[in-house]
Amino acid sequence: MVDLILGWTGVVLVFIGVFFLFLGSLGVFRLPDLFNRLQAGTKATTLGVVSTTIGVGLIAKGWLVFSLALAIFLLMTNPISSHALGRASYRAGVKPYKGTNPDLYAEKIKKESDQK
Amino acid sequence: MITLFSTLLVILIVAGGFVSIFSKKLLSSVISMGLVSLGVSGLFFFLQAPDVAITEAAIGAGLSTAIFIIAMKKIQKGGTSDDE
Amino acid sequence: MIDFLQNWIYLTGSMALVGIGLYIVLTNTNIFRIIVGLNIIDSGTNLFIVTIAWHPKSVMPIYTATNNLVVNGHVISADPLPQSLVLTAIVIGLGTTALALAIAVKIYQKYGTLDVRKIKEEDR
Amino acid sequence: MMSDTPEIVKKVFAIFVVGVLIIGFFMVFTQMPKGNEVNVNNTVSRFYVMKDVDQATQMLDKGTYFNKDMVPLRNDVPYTPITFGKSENLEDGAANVVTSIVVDYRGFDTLGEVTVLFLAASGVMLVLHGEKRKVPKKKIAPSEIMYVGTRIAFSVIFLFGIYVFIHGHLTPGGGFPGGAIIASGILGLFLGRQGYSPNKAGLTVFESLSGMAYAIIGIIGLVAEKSFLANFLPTGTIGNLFSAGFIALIYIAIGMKVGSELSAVTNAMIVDTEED
Repeated sequence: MVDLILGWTGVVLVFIGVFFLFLGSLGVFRLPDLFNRLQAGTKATTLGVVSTTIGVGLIAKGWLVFSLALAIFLLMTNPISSHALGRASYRAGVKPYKGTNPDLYAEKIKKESDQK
Repeated sequence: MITLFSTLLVILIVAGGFVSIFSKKLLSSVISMGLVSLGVSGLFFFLQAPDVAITEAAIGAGLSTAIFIIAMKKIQKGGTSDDE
Repeated sequence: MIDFLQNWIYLTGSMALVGIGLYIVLTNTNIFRIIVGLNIIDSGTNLFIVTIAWHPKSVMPIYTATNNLVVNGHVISADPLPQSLVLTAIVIGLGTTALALAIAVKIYQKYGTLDVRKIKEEDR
Repeated sequence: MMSDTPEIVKKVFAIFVVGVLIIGFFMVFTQMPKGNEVNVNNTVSRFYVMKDVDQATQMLDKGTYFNKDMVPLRNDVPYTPITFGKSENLEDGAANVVTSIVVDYRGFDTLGEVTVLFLAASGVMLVLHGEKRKVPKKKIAPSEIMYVGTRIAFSVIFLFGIYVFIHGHLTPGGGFPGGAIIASGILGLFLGRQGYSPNKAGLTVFESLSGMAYAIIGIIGLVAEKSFLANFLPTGTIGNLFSAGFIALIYIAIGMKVGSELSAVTNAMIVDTEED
């Protein structure tokens, strides 16, 4: 009975993950500029991949420890890498979409350069 | 099914090779070289060689591309264009 | 037809990589691009050697609880010897690439260019 | 003169050479055996899979090994089937056959390969040594998130690299990918904090010590078993952690050596870049 409940929980988690992965890919197509696409691609994909791996771990019990470790590692590294990408591309001169308001990072850069 | 996947991967690596031939920028050439390494590591997995696949993914696609980009940064500011 | 394709798709891919790398080495004069071409040739030859070790019904050469390599006295795994050769060849490839890049950086600092022909003219 | 040659002639010549090469390869491919006919039963390495090289040596002595028409294994060799988790006291107890070839049957080959890697790394450090140090003009400090995040991620990556090379005889992986994983973690540290530099002398000492450990293990085998790099520890049940004799020891040495070597190469490449 417990096995059955865990298995169906895993299936539901996998479906949630696939749905969020679909939303992420839709966002990459639809959103206007690099930063918005990066946000869609990272946020939706982090939740999608984490819930998919945990669901697979619940379905196949032998892999539960591995999938939990994988999920924790993804939760740690995926937002950091996305942050680094966005910051580096802003520094390299990629212009944000013209509706972006307020642009707080530009003010911070200006303050930093004034201090020097 | 595996034949379909491996055919797609072979098409991917050949396309990556052509990108690294015809691209004007050195940086995109190097990055497509990393893509070729990643595709080859996937093919190693389909060829029943998981050891080689792990090694190729860690070294060929990761460290090799990183060392290339570091060396390119060393010779030029930004290091994105060809030597003029 | 499927068996024909299964073996030949990998051979075709590896030889296409070797051809692409050779074309890059022959047509470019920038040292960095030549090193890129040599790296692609490296990948192609590794893929070729691993392909020789494989046949369509093979399993991976690791004993696990569900994966037995010897059935009825016949060895059904992929050949592990070429795989171990390739395993070491990849690491050596990284070492030689790093050495070549270091020498290229030194050449740039001395001559101010990476073009092979200009270096030749300055040397004369 | 090479520089007088127009670009189009060079390209046509290159396409001609590549075409001749590829046509030659395809002519060779028609002579090769088809996918279904290739079988490990007809190659030398079947005894590596059976984990019984003594049989091959006996057959070589009798002169019956390299026959033209090799019969399947069950007719000419009495063998004991290997079962995961049950077979004990094999000639080589590693569950991963590639590992047992790399470290045990062809360990001397791997020693030479590690030497080549050492020569390449020391060449990189020799070529890039002694650059002039300049004060950086403008400095963009990496953000706090990168600084903290790379440190936490580095600890996890380091742990994973150690796991990979300790379990090299049970799962895919081993010393070379484990060392490369550790080196990529250290590359992340370089990206997270500007001006980071590891302890160079410590890296060199560590690398030399692990290289020496490999040779010392080989000499212990020479003393104990009368052959360089022979397995001098008992093998256990296939599939356990302590099952493969000295393979785990050698892979720990290789992993530490490759990790510190590649980190030193990355350090030598990256240090002068930042002093623009």
